[in-house]
Amino acid sequence: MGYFVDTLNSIGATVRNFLRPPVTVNYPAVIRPRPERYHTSFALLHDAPGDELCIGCLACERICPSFVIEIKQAPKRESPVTGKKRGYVEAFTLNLTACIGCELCVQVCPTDALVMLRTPEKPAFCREDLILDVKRLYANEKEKQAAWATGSRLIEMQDPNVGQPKVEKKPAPVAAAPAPAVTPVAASTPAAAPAPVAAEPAAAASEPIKGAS
Amino acid sequence: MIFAASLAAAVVIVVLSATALALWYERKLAARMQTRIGPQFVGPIGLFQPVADLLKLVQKEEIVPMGADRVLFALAPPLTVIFALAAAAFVPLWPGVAVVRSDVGVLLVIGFGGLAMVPVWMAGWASFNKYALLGAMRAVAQSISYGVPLVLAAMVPVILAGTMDLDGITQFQATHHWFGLWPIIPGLPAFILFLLAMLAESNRIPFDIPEAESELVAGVTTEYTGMQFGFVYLAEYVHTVVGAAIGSVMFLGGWDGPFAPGLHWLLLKTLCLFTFIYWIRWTLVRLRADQLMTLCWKWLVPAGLGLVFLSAAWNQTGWSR
Amino acid sequence: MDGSWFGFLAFLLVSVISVGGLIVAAKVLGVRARGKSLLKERTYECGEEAEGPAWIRFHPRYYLVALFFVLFDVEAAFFFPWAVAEKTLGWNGLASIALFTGVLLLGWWYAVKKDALRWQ
Amino acid sequence: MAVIEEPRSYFHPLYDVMLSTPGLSVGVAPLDRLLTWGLKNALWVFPMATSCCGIELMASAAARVDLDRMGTIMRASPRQSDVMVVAGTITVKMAPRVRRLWDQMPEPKWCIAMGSCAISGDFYRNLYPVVPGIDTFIPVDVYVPGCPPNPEALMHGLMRLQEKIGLQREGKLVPSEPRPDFDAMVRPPALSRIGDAARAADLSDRQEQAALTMCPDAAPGVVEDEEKGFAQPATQATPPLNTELVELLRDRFGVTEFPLNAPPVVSADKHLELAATLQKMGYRQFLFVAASHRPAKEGSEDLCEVAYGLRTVGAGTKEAIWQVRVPTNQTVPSLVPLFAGADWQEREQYDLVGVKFAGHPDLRRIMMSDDWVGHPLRRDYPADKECAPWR
Repeated sequence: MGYFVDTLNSIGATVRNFLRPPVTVNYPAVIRPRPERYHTSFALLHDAPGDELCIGCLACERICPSFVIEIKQAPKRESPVTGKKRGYVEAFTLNLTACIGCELCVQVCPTDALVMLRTPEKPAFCREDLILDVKRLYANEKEKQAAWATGSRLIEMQDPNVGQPKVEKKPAPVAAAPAPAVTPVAASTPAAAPAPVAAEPAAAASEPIKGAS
Repeated sequence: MIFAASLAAAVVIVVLSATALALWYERKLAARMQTRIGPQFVGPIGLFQPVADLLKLVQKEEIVPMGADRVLFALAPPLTVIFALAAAAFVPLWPGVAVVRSDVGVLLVIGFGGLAMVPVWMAGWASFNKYALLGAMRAVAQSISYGVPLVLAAMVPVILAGTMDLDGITQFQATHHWFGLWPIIPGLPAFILFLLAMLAESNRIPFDIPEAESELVAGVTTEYTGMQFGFVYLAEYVHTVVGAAIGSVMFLGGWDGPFAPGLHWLLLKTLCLFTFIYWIRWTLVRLRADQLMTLCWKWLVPAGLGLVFLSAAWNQTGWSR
Repeated sequence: MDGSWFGFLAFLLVSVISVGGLIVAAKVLGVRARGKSLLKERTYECGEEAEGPAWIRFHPRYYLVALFFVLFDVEAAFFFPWAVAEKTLGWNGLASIALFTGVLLLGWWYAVKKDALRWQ
Repeated sequence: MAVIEEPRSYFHPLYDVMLSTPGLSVGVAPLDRLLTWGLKNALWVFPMATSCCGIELMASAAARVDLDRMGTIMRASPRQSDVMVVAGTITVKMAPRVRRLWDQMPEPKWCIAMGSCAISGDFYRNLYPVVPGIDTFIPVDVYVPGCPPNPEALMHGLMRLQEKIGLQREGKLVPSEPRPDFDAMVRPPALSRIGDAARAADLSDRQEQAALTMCPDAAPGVVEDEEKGFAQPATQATPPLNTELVELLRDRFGVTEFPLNAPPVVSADKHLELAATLQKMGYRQFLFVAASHRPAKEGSEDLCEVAYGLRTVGAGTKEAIWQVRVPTNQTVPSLVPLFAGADWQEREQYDLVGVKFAGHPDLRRIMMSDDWVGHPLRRDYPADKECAPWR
């Protein structure tokens, strides 16, 4: 008898599903909105005056758990924009075939040069097509949409003082402390966008707390 | 003679093309029940999907596994289609017209339905594959078990109409009442019993343990490639389409309908029954083998016997005249 | 009646032709592999080498099912002549077939009690 | 980006006949267009899912990204599939099975490598049991990058495959030219590179330093950061000594040393007797056997340490752990006659460390494939060895 009742119930369920509009997102025509931090491929960036941001410090190469980045440093030379002497890369090879998408390389980048992209990489016909060299990384900057995360944003995001819901009653001494003191990397690159953008994920994170209270 | 031959040809072609359409229809239906869209890119609203499938299946390489019985292996899939089709010859299309009008139509239809198990067994045996053999064994055990309630359910319209001629049964329904609706007590349960047994005969969900994917890969079809697999796939749908047609003839009055009795009513009823069958298919989960057998032998067989006696008693009351 | 069975022959012929046409199409349009692979023709067993012959022994429960089917289906076949003539036979015919079925159901009851109908 | 065509592994006999017949050769092109259309739009997938990418593969057939829209359904048997989607890490032991399933698929067939592990072995690619990319043993048509790629990416991969089938028909695929050398573009990863002379000379020193900083206990010299205050690792309470075992070992087995952080060493010839005694004393549950290898240094020979653990059953359970040290080429008496549970565990230790157990009924490899050479968890096993036993 229970089976019979369950049968009727499940038949009802399929009818209800039948009458509902399909949840399918019509993929190639419509692309499901990707989250801000959706990340797949990579790009190297230029700064506003047009100089390459990457200084060839090897931080990303060393932190990569999967050993996919390989950098060949160029000799130090003067920047055409600022005139100061700084490092450059001669070759930057990113082997996307073995990337695990952990975003650690973006996180350690001191100059916010390496970012991940929200536009996915095209599935390739051969393995070699998935190796991003300097040319492709700089081309990706122009062609594709970057993800939210940059090195400085990620570090600011981890700062407990940024983006907390303001508690007006008792201004705690911790909240009064200036944020940049704990984030030396962010402090050293003032070019990175500070508070308003960085507050975004933290605000998003605080949403469930609001809903719960 | 020429009329009979052309009618036969027309029925075969219509059934086969209806089956192709049914492939598309079923995929769309299933998709909508799972809040998906289903075939969409191939032709308008995915209508050419069966064509693409057919074209692909035709091109695939044929592989005969080592150690297989080559003759049986090659013969079984086409035979499944032919046997599944054969029952369609007895369906009355419009008043007084069927490809074959036989006085024992009901028996023949059930006989051809049962015969469809022979190539399945052949395929399972010839594949030289344990999954295929297990699948075939289960299919045959299940099919012959459910043969008994099927016969008993089919006997109810025979008793009520007093004839085994399918056209006679339809005419009786046209002049009196549809057996699926009236008399409600032996009629409606017998109709449900018939549908259940027919689902089980054609190995569809919820009675599809012969090709339970999680246990038996693809059942009897495990070793079949390309068009050989296509035949078995096709035969399943032909079986369901023809089964739905026979169900509508025996219980829903076949060609009978208001305004103008004829073929369109038969097609409409078949479509409704087909939809109902696939609705069930995409709703229910698979029964376990022991539940399946228990359901058949402990419940459906005595229920079928009871329905037979109830319908006989209904006849004797004289209310049907 | 003759024309009717001619129709059935035509029916079978057309279905054989259409199925045969598909077979021929598959033979003509089908591709062939360039090299012969021994692995390809091995029986599929989830990527493993098949162990032993595929024609294995089966549980006797299948045999039981076959026996029951023979019993009940033969009885059901006896029902049909009665079913057609039921209207004319009347209560008398009903009583006699009920006796017959009663004996059958007694056997069924015995089988249920003996647990023979359980799929072991 | 060159689109490279591998030599096709199948042919159309009909095309050959039509092309050689004068009047019919015109029909080849439209016929091919029709047949290719059929092939493109009914790609049935054989899911070769071994790990996390398999979840995304399943999701791609579900309602959100419904692969059925493009006519793709999953078939459980390779005989009815057109595309093998390899989703997940393929180990050396799995590779022959994948190869066999690939061979069992009928022509024409394609392969999609889904996710980093299938493409290149990902960060397991220099590990001994992992195949560095499935294209080392089966031809791959489309590589879908990601770890794992999401369902849309797989659908994109299938569309790229359709594109490739189309390109093949139009003859736009470049006939097999020498491929760019993958190895020249990417150097072999990992461990060997740390000792690379061209790299920063102090890299390994710095890594060591970093590791020490993380664990101040190990390096007494490291000054603690006062502000951040490295959390002191909680001092581990030493497990209560099993006095029963200590007495037994001291009195009957002549063991004198009972170090706090290592099990007592029992000589190999008395080891079986000890186990039997303990079993009679109520240690009826076999806990573990764990072996490790100590390469020869000056003053000591090549050793295998095999630790055994037993436990009493029920409330107030006690554990008895001891170890046996033997030179690598000698045998350790097996505990299988006493504890059936030791069977597979000893096989595992034999397989990975190479300890030989005397009296084991079935001492075969259990994890690595049967034709594997060497024991991968030995210290002298080359860790970054190129491994391709399937070749």
